[in-house]
Amino acid sequence: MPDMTTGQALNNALSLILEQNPTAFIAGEDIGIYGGAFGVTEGLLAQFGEERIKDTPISEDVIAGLAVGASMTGGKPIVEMQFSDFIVNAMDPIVNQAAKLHFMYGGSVNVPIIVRGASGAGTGAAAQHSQSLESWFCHVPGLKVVTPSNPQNAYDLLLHSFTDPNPIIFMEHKLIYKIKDYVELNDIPKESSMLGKANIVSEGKDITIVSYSNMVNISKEAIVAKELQDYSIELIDLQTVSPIDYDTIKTSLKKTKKLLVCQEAPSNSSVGTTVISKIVESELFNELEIAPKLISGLHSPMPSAKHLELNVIPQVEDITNAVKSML
Amino acid sequence: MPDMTTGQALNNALSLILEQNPTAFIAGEDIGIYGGAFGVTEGLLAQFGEERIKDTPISEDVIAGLAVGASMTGGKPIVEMQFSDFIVNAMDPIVNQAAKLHFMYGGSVNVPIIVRGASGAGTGAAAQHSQSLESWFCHVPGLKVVTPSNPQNAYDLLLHSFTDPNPIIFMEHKLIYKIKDYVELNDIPKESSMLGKANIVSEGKDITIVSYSNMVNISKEAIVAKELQDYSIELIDLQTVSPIDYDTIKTSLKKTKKLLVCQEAPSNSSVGTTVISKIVESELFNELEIAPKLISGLHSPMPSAKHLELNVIPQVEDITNAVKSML
Amino acid sequence: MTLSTTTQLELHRMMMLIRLFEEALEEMFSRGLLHGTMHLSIGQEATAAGACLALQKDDLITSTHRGHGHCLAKGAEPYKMFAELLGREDGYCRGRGGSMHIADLSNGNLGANGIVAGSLTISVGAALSFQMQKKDNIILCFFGDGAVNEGSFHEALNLASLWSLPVLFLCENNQYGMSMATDKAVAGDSIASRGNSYGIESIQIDGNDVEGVYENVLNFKNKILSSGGPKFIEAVTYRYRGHSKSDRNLYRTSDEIEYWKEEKDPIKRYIGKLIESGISEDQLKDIDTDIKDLIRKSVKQALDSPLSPITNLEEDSYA
Amino acid sequence: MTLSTTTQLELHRMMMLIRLFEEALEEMFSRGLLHGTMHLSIGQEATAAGACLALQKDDLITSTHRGHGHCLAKGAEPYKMFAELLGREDGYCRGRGGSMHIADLSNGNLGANGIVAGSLTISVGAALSFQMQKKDNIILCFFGDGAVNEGSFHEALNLASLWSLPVLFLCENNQYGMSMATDKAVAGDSIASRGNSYGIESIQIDGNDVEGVYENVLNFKNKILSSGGPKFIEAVTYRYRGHSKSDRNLYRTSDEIEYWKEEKDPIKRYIGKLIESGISEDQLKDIDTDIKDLIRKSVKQALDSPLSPITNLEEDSYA
Ligand SMILES: Cc1ncc(C[n+]2csc(CCOP(=O)(O)OP(=O)(O)O)c2C)c(N)n1
Ligand SMILES: Cc1ncc(C[n+]2csc(CCOP(=O)(O)OP(=O)(O)O)c2C)c(N)n1
Ligand SMILES: [Mg+2]
Ligand SMILES: [Mg+2]
Repeated sequence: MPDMTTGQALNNALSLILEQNPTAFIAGEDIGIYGGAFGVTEGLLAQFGEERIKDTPISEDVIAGLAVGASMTGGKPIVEMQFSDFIVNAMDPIVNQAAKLHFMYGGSVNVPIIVRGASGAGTGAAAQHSQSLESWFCHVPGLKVVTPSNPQNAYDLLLHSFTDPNPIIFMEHKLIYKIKDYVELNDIPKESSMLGKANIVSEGKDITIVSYSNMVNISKEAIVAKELQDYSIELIDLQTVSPIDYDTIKTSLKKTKKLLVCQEAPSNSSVGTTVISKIVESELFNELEIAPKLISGLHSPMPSAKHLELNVIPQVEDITNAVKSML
Repeated sequence: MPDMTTGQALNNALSLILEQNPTAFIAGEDIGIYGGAFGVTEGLLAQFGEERIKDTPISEDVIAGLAVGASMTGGKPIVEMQFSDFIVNAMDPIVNQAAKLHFMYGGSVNVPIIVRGASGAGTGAAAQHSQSLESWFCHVPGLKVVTPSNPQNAYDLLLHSFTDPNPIIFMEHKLIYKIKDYVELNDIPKESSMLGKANIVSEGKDITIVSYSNMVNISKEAIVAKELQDYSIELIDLQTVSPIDYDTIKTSLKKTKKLLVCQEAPSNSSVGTTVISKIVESELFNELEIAPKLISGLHSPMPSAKHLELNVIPQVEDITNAVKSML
Repeated sequence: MTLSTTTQLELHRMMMLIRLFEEALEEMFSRGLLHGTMHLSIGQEATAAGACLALQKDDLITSTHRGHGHCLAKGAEPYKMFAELLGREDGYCRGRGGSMHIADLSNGNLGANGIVAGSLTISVGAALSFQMQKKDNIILCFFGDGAVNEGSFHEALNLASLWSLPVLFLCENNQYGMSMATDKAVAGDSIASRGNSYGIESIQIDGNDVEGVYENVLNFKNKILSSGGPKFIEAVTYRYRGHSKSDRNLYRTSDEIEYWKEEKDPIKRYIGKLIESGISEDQLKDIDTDIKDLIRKSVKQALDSPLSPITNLEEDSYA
Repeated sequence: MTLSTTTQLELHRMMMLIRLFEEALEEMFSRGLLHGTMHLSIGQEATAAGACLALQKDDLITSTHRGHGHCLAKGAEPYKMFAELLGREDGYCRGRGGSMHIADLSNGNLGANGIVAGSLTISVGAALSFQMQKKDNIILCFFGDGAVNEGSFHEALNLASLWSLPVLFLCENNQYGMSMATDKAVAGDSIASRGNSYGIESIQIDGNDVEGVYENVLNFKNKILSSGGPKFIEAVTYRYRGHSKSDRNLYRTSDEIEYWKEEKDPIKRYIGKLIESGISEDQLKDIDTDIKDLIRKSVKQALDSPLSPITNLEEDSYA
């Protein structure tokens, strides 16, 4: 198997799911002949037909709502929000329905849906097409939130999400689609054991960087660059931001005693503040040698111009500088 | 002026706004003859007529969207989400439009709207009518988020929100509506100086409790009770949760060295984790004597049964116990 | 269509059961036994009873905040419903749902929903399952006149029509959405004509005529199963009680309420018809007695049953 | 209606300006000068030009992701638009909006919107302002055929009709929403008939006939001002280019595209008509030259102008 992009890896995962699960189907805007705005569903229409690759009108509310209804009645829907920004139009079915029905109906139903969407900035798509909204969904009990960062974990996390009995928000950062790497085409797992498990991208003992989604790649760039060459940095990719794998973070911090969190989303009410808060609320408070730090996107809508966009999103040098200031 | 409930205080503020601002109007479901599901707009229809007290169909998207359009063209809309849970149906106009247009259009427009809604649990209304969603809006650049806790600050904060040139999410906890107290019926201010300013509810030197919305009242109950009588507790009511008044918090912490945060919303990606994270990221990290603590609602939808609902929402004794454990 | 006596008595029995169930709830509420509010469908029983009795057990329904009638008519046990409203372990949702959110999967009730129009898109998804699984079933989606102005109504009807899904949309037009009169809230000709505008065959019927409701639902159900595609019914009815427990009824006259109670009550009308067609008053009285007995026993059993235990609610939030 | 030569030439000039403006953008894009994607309206110029020239300066419009034409036709300067797309200080939104989000308040353009159907409810609010302020103006709301399936379309039309708001809904039906053919996405008879279902007078017109668009918009505008209430136009047109820069056009045939280019091009057709009615080719050539000149100069000026300075963007987020 040659190297493949994250887009192709997701495509392979979807194909495997559809092949092995007759009740699985995909619905969304332009996912058929167009292959999805980012090409993730390319070729699936030809392979599986209109019965299972369902192009919808531009109607995000019913796209998510039909997933809820289908999942309650034996279907296994995977639906796409073309840009995850449009998920604002589907908040009722996701937040008031999917997230709550299992609990609200006393455990008598499950809502195993996956809502995929392209998130993040960096393509000049500006304020309404560049958001990283995963933090919202972490605030909602009943949802799990998954944020792949590369071809392999995108592939695996999608399969694990499919196996999970809960509603999953699956956020694919636009800039990871084109990342190319070797992908082991694993089978569909029996259990969704990967959800809630962080991945240690690189081991180190001087400082722990906790990150997720594309910011993992930016962090990696920073730590392999010459400027940080002399430091021993542990980089943790959360992979799922709800639930969060605190065990892995804590084990790391017991060693490094220093915490830096990096995310693209703005900081208020976010994953990053959650990680820092939970850590300092814990026994780790006494082990941290210096104040933890959060690098995040600015508290600003995304501008369209490239030089302004770069100013809002954390860059390699922001991470470099932060690490240096902490060591 | 006799004592009045928070509902009446808000009603007085609305009345004053409508009286003094011919372009101000109110729109929402059942706000006319019904007087609003919680009575906040009672009598306004009779006083100001259908032109300005606009009953709408059950259409939250256009309720918020019309506010955006009206505010861009000289109107001063105040719209009501009957329960703030229904704001999920208005996320596009609020998040993708109201919050972003000023920035996205290069400063050429303002969107001075107020979106009011009844939030929180405690009335047995269950999962879809009991949420505290303010944290979401704190995550969105361009919005301000206001959370009154009593008749006087509800009155004043509404007037200040009206004066502010930005879109405001104004969350009224259901349990504060009936709280009765003396209210000074101040004039409409020239500037929205109260937004972003916390209020020190009670001064103390042993521990700082940061809270907002109805949880301020629960905290107050805890600290005046016999069990905590011997401690000197500083209670801070944030009043606005975006932006947050860190100056007041820090000044307090320099004195108390101990931070307890109390909120009704679940903890992940919330106001509470933001406060703790920002504090420990700052120079205060070295001044805190013990780990900060967040008391929050459970990460669970709200159940309908009373004994289960009480289990999800923080209670007086949770605060009492936390304070004791920290002192 | 002439209905068998068994069916007729079943329709009557179900309307009575709904009425007496809700009257019992009212009484419990006034005694302070219930936490939270509730929405009573007293006066609207014919729609729920007529519609659900035209369905098979494995046909599905979705329901609304005003859903006690739908739930009972689809086969739920009063005991488990009372238990639910009282927060008991035996409640349909173990005390987590309450009045507004009862689901009864065992009888094909996918659940009441506290969100106006919240169940429309869900019903579309369930209908898609039936279509994909090639099942000979339909889903009947209940919603109120207030729901037709929500965006999700529009998206749901459009998609159901495009994809020819086996869903029967049933609008209970009780003429008010809370305080809002339907004709101040719905632009265009009528709610049924709005259904038509999506290319969906739609009719307006008397929602207080239980046999009419039954027959029209049966007819549309058969059409859906034979030729595919959704159908739409606007059933005109009326609610006697306030919207919820905090309603002061300022938006309508007591004359109007009285008129509907006196002239149009679905149960009263049907009793008249049954007696005309030869059913004896004694037969009806027996039914009455049975139901009153069932209600009394169910209430007592529910009150005597244990509260739902406080489990780890965070764990309960996930499957 | 017979239009004056001045108006006719203005309509022609505006279509040419839009076409050449977007062709220049294409060229700049291929030279790598532009960050991000864009949506070109080449082939649809008649709708924008005809509609906006029927408005007064203080009438408003809201626009879409495919909004360059609307913006120009409402009076924007090409220079400031180029500057916007290039992230320059002089851009209409100081480089913060880009192609999809240009607002030009000075000429009554409340803004393009990246959210499909995002501007419909906004236009309702603006119309409410006109109504409350008793102004003799309308707002014209542009949106695509894809937008009519969004929930916000439904809520906006319903409310505009109920409240008799002075808004003219103008659907540019270019027959595709991205890859989705309109008739696979819109249930019911037609988009215009959907307008009718809200009690809104609605017509379907040839969106590539610039005079027809002009006259119908003018007519509806006058009706709105004289008798109140919204109106609805479905203008049938066609886009030649892909949806955005990443479109491979797999969902339609090149024959179809060629047919529209050859037989139905709004500019070509109008030139034919103008020449028939006695306007000389020289006159048209002069206009051409003027526009080309304007475009060339504007591009150069924009490229030479300074980038938008990096200010404190967090502060810029608030008024
Ligand atoms: C999305 C949403 N908006 C508003 C409400 C508040 N609400 C509950 S029921 C109701 C009226 C519903 O009217 P209708 O659909 O006619 O049903 P009815 O109550 O008459 O049975 C309203 C406004 C809600 N529950 N959900
Ligand atoms: C709410 C929302 N959903 C989806 C999109 C992605 N998108 C942008 S344009 C478009 C097609 C719009 O079609 P139409 O309204 O017909 O306008 P056209 O592009 O044909 O001018 C889509 C799906 C979006 N921008 N907003
Ligand atoms: Mg109703
Ligand atoms: Mg189109």
